[in-house]
Amino acid sequence: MMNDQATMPSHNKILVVGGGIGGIRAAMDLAESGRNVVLIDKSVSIGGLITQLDRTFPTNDCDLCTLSPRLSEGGRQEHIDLLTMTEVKKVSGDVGNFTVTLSQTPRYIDLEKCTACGDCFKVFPECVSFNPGLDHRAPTCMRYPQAIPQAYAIDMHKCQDVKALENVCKAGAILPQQTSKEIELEVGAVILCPGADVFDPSGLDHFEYGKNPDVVTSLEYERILSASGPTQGELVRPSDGKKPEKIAWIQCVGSRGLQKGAASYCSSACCMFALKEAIVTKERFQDSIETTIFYMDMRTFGKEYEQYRERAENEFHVNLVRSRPHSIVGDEATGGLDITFAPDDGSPSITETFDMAVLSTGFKVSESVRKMAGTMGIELNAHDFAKTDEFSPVATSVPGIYVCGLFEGPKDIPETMVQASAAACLAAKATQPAVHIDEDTLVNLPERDVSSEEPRIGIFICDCGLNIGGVVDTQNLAEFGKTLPQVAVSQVVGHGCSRSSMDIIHKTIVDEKLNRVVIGGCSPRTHETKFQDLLQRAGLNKYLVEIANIRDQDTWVHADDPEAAKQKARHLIRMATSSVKNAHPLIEHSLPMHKEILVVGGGVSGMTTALSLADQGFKVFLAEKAPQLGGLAGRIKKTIEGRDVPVFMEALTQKTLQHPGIEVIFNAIIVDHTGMPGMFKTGLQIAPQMYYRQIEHGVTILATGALQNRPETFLLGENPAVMTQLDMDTLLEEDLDRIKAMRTVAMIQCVGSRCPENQNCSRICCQSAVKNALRLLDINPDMRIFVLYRDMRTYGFTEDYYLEARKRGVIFVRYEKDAPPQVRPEKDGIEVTFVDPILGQSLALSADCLCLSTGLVADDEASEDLAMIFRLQRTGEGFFLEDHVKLRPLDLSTPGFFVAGTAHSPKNIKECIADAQAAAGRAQTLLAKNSIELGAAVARVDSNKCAACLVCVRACPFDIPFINADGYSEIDPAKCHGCGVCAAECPAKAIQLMQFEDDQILAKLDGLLERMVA
Amino acid sequence: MITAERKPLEEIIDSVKPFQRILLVGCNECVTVCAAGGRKEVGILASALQMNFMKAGQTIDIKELTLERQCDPEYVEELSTHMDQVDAVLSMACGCGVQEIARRYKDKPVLPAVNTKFMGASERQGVWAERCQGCGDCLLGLTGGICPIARCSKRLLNGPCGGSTNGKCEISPEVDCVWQLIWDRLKALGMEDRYEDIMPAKNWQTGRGGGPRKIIREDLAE
Amino acid sequence: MKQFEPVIVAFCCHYCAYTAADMAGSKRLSYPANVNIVRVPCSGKVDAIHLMKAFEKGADGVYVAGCLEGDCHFKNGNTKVARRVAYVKKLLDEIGIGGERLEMFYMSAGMGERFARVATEMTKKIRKLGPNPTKAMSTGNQGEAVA
Amino acid sequence: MKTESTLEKILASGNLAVTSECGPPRGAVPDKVKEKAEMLRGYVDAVNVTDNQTAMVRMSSFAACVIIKQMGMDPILQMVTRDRNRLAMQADILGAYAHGIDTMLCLSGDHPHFGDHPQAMNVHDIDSIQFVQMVHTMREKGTFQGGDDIINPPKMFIGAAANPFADPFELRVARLAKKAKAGADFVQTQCIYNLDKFETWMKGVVDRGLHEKVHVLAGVTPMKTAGMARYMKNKVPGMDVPDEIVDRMAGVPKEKQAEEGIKICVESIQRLKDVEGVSGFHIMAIEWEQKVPEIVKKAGLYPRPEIA
Amino acid sequence: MSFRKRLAAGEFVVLAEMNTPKGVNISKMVLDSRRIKGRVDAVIIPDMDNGVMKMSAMAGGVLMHQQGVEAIMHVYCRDRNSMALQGDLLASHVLGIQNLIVVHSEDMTVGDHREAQPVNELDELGLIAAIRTLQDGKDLAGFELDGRPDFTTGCTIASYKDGELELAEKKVAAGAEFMVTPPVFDLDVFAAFMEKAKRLNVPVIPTVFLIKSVAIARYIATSEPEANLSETLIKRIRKASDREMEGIKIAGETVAALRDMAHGVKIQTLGWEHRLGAILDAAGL
Repeated sequence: MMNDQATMPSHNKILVVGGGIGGIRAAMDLAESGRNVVLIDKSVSIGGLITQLDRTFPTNDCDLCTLSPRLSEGGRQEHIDLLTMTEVKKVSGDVGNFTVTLSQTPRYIDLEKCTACGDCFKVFPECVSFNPGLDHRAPTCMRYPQAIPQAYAIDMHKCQDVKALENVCKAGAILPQQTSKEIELEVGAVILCPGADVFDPSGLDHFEYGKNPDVVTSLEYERILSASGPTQGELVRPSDGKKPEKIAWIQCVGSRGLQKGAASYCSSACCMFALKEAIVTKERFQDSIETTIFYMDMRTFGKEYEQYRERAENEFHVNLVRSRPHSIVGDEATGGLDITFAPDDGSPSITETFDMAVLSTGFKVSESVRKMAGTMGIELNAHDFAKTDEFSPVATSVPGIYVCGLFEGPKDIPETMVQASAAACLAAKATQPAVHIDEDTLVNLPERDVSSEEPRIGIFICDCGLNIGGVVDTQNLAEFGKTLPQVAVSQVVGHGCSRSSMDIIHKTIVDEKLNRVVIGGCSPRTHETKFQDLLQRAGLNKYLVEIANIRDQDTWVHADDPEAAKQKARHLIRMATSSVKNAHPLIEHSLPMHKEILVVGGGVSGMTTALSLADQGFKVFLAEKAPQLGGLAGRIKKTIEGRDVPVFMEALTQKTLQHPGIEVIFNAIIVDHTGMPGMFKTGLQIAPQMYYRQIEHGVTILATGALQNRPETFLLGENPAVMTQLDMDTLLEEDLDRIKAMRTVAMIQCVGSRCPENQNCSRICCQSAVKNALRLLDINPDMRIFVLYRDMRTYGFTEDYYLEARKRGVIFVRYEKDAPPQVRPEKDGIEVTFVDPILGQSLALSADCLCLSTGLVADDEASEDLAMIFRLQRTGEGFFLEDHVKLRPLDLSTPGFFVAGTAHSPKNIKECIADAQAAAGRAQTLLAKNSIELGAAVARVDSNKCAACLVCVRACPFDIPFINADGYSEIDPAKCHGCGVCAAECPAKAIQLMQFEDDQILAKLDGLLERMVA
Repeated sequence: MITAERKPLEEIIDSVKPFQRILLVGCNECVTVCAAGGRKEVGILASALQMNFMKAGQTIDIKELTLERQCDPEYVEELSTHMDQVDAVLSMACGCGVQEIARRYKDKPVLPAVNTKFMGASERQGVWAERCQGCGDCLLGLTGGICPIARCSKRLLNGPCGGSTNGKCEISPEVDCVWQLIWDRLKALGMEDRYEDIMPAKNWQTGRGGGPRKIIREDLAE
Repeated sequence: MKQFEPVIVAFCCHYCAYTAADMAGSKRLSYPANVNIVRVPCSGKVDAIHLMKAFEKGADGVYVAGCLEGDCHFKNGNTKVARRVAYVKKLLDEIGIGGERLEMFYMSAGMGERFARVATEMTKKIRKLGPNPTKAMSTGNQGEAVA
Repeated sequence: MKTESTLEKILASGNLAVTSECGPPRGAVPDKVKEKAEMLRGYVDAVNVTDNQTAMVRMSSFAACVIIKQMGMDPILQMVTRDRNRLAMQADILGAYAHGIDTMLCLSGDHPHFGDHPQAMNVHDIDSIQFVQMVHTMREKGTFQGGDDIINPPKMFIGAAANPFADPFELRVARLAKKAKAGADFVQTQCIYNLDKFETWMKGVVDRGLHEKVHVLAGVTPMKTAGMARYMKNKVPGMDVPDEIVDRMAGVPKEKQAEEGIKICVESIQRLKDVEGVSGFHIMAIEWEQKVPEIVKKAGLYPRPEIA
Repeated sequence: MSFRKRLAAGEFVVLAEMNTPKGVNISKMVLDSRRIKGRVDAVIIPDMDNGVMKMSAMAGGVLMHQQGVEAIMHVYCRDRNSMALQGDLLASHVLGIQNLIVVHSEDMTVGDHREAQPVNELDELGLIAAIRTLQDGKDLAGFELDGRPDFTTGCTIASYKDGELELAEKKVAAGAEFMVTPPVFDLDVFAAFMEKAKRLNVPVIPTVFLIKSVAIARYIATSEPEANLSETLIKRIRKASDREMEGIKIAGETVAALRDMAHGVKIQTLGWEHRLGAILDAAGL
């Protein structure tokens, strides 16, 4: 069902539906690889669910900090056309040639003009659309402060006096006449990432949600924690504003079929979500707050998530109670919540009083998404999620339409990010890159050499539609600018970032032969690149501009004191002018890009990633250390859905071997590595003759896999009746007679996982056990199967198989970590003794076969060797360490390196394939470039001053500086991240951070404090 | 390397008070590495002095300069062009540098801005510790490469005194008992029996006991 | 006599405090205009010399604002600069400028309120401390410190 | 006999020796010395006279020894390497011996860091073992440390200190061996509270046969208060006071604590008497000399043997 | 002193392997050879080793000759018939190459020209005999030569396994004057071999192989148990903070140890010829 038949793409546009984190990722990946993207979202700004989160696990990062630069990136991508308040009405045509009809609801706001000043909201709060949160009103009606687009939206129906509303907007951005419009688009492919809704618990009587304000959903609780939320980050109880002392989380609300209307699947992310909320509660507010999580199975199956759970329990003392509370009843007398639950040891029900209860609500597909899928003719699965294939995880049933994120199945952020990049990779294949107009040569004037010129500074003051002009007299400010030394031009330019104003600035720079520019306007965070581009077009080096933030940091905050605002605006202009004098042209190093890719590892991930890239015309070197392809997946027979793995693998292998764009290098051992992203050189030794060969490549993808864990416990390797799940998988295909003869099979979970030797959860073993149990029953329906587990982690839709197994009589018995089952060899089998948690008694059973769920472990020796050669980071368990566990799960921290498959962490085949396609998608974004751009804000060492004291070597957070053969510190500009810590610590003042040189910073101080000198 | 530490500002301020024009000279060798007198420290001190005098409505003229090395006459010569414009030199080099400037510029007062401390090594970023006393007769070969002269509070050559507790010296729990270190090292090297030999009384003639020292390499000296 | 209006320099990390300042702007949270921001890529870029020079040039108060602990984009630039700030505070005490004129603050990008609060508190504090002593003699009296 | 030392004679006779100590006054008051020494008369075989103990300036040990000698008692001259270089030390030894002082204790001394002259130069020209060796060479070879012959060399009975409790513990026996090798005739140990650990050490000493080369006088100090016990436990380097001792002291009312301290001290002596290799006791009753007779009596060490 | 003379005098010879480029960029080869000029007695030039097409050894040998480095050229039977071999041998002599090693050639199927036609008209023994014949002034057809070539010719042995020595004995009988043996990872095993190899009565030159990574070591240990690469050695590299340097040190130590056991060494770096100097340093040469 892989729908990647070669079709000639005729359109180079791709439609991305949904502007959540996944949609943004897919759109950005596509845009960076040169595709034109139309990104639509039905709400007023993009960002989706994640913008409501306070911090994300397991790093507990502040999401706003990690996300906001990402969104502005999305906003300014040349190739991305962003349409908000827009939905898909119709899709027709085939892959490569879709016609899409979109409908856009009116915003009643001119995006070009709106400055997000908020005046409309101040006067007519009721007419401005807002995002419903826990409270009725967020402090600003933009969904979050860094909203893209930075504009409000009006709800015209609620507006009584349209004229007055229009008048309130100084920018004249309100368009009451706007109507819905239909847009027709021709696209080559569609990516669906509409996200999902969360379960609405108000229908559940026993939890009093909706009745009692102190019962909230986890997302609402998230808003309470958030600094940008209704309580501005204060933890207070909604009912009376008191600080809660005891908070309970109730898991699986709306998931695992527990309540009325609940879905049968597992929502996959809620356990970690609850743990995170509990930890943040303790960390941020008060350690004494009691936090209790009521759960069925603690499903922390992601990379290093198990350690997070351990920390929650042991360091933060979060109470984890294995139980399903049967009711929450508000206690009028105390104002508390009485939660009644039955402990899982069978003892009688307990009622405990809490101050707040958080319902961990699961995901579900919204009605509108289901409808949209219907119009597209996409097949849905039993749970209304887009149906995908295990071997083609992001392709829908309609060729050319791809899916990622929650609509594909409940999942966490990293998997969403992976699927987004995978979908981008596949969609890119269905389209051609946009005709690349080299803007540098077409639009830009040749860069002028200004090094010998005296500074001629041009100051341009933006009035920003009264945002600035309404508070300070911009004309007066411009006059002030003229009095500053070396200023040639100082003028007001209206709306600085509008096209017409940009043209004026452009012309003035050229006509007046300006060689430094100061913009008095809004924040450089959002507009610096825009003005840098302008300078470049006008023939000036882009680093000769300085922005004085007179809007966000002056007129917006000092509107109440115009005199002070005026003085400060002058300070800011003077600081910028003084600093820009010392700015010098910086060169962004650029080198030609090698478009070849080295893929290390020829398993399912390696082959898939190689094929994904080779299909797009890239040359791939696939280095495999074994004499054949296949890896670990080559040993698996069946997937949980019953798909035949060997058939799939054989086809994949043949395709890989026969692809003209792939050179498979067998018996390849990597021995050396040099270079930088875009021009790596890797040395291989090819066994058995040890022929040495060097490969030049632009990108490296590590798909080196993992090892099947075979710990020497439970008589594994000693007794023929003891085997791993992988052995059983083979046995099920190859020795039916032996299976048929078995009467009792025992399985033990978490063997060699979640233990001191390997703290990780191996993620795949619970589903493997369920898979094999069901297959055993298919062959031998009378077989007695016991699965001894600690937590059953059949996340997502695999929960259905767990349910089926239970229905079909598989007996699941939980054991405690410190009381593992005991085994003893018997004459024709094995005796397994375990403690029944309900009876509290030890039970013994005679099994014909003991199946150990041993999971996967990193190939420590091999990954360590590669990590040393490639200079990569690894986790404590020996897996490669990604750059950001959530947002950049496949990018390694060394640029140009990506990881796919089980080299990242244990995964099933479907996840590996998604990884592989995603890694290809990520690689593509680099490979689309023709040259390697190295930023200019890098540290530079003056070797004459350097004392080789090693301070920079020790201080650098990224280990970039080193003392070179000449005896002084050297900082590779390609690797420098530009933080400037080395420059600040250098005792010889031999290091300067370009763009933030000391003389620039001191000049700013001079500008500010000038009158002291005068 | 030679380590040093900036003198208390009060002392420096007192010493420069009589002068109007100061040449503040750093050194790009050891004192840079130990963050006592490199270009950066020169800048900070200049700024601090400036502010101190501005506070009283006075100004002081400070010229900042950092030499490659203050203990070599050729580098010190670089100061000559500035000498007629200054009243005094404030040196941030070790004592060697201060003396070298004093030797060359006989008519200018030279003031030290740092206290020269010891010959040491970087324990980690920002932490330097004494390692050598320059006794002129190295016995590290006998003590597992760890010097009891520089690092034992009592310069004991034959083992720890009775005050050694949990591997720390009796004078402070911040100070390692060097004999604990030596013993651990000897054990690691399988050289425990070394300890049993009595180390004879040290001949201090090769050290300061013999008066000011000089090294003359006949093949190099002119 | 007019109230003394100090000049305060705030070195703000691009990723967090500077964004928080923008956020204070977009939320229209008012704070005293005395605070002037110098943007740095990471608070760890702020050198002890920058801090000293700011006072030498006449700033009445200076503060560095970096990311919350553990949130630094460059791992630990914020904790590094905090140590530097502590060191310079001591130095300022020694020369009689007063270490309390220099502070270190932490905030995340989302904390517009905190930015405004810090700016307000710092301004209040410096107002109370009066002008930078290096200016006291040259300007004669407090009131005229601001043009 | 190697020397004329009374202590040597007592030890040679096989009797358990008893020594105690007397800290000279911080002033030029000879009566104070006499007063303290008088309390000990008849109860101990020799009296240690400390040398600028705890790095505080006091009347010199040499002078105080002369006073005690004149009283007809036997002083032990303590000398530390901290304050004198090898010239001064040898000179003082000659002087002391000339005044009939024939027993001495060679120490490195407390660091001036803790004393009343922390600015003082820390001499440490030689260390304590080299010191022992030097005195031994003076006696046996009749030469100065520099190699020249001595006219009428001093025949000092040489003592040293041993701390069985300091770290590294495994070096402690070896260190005693080294002192024995250097020529120490006897050692006085650090105050013993942790008897188990002391016995472990002593076993090591006996296993190497060191007790036959050097006499070990076990050091004991009666505690006055629970506070003192705690202080010694936590603040005094190289001191090992087990929790049960502290608890025992703290377990009795304040007014009975002194009595309890004496009791503990006596019990310790009783137990240590039976430890192989222990040749006697050194009772350090700091500023509490008046209690020494009581301890000696209760411990069954009285009367002291008469040695001709 | 030339390789031949050193060999004859029983002096320890240090040889380094120097590969020809796949292509015509000879700069690395020239540069690498200059780095070790004077530090080794001769360099060995493999000829399309492993079935990978590269610049021919003869050209490489001449190039080395031009750099003033004595060369030892590989000759083998896979790619050339007896005519071509004889012609090339005569040419080599004329161009200044004095030393040959007759090697076994890898199967065509392992190389990069899997479809090429293997020749194998002669075998190793035959080739050694042919060289002897040429030196005697005749070609293989029996015709007189106008001027005789002169070579010092060596042979190889495939492994340290039993049975290989018998084969080598035949090669020596056919005219081989020295013998190059496979990489040595275990000195004891090699010492035992040397004991047995005495009877051949020719100089034995073992190979010292530069281990570049743990993966290489692991590969050799698992796939070639007869190479006797021990777990201890792997651990030693794994524990090293600089694995590259550790590999070099190990190679250097092996070279040093072999000085007392063999008649010379061949240092094989396979692509890392720029590190030869470091190995020689580590060996104390």
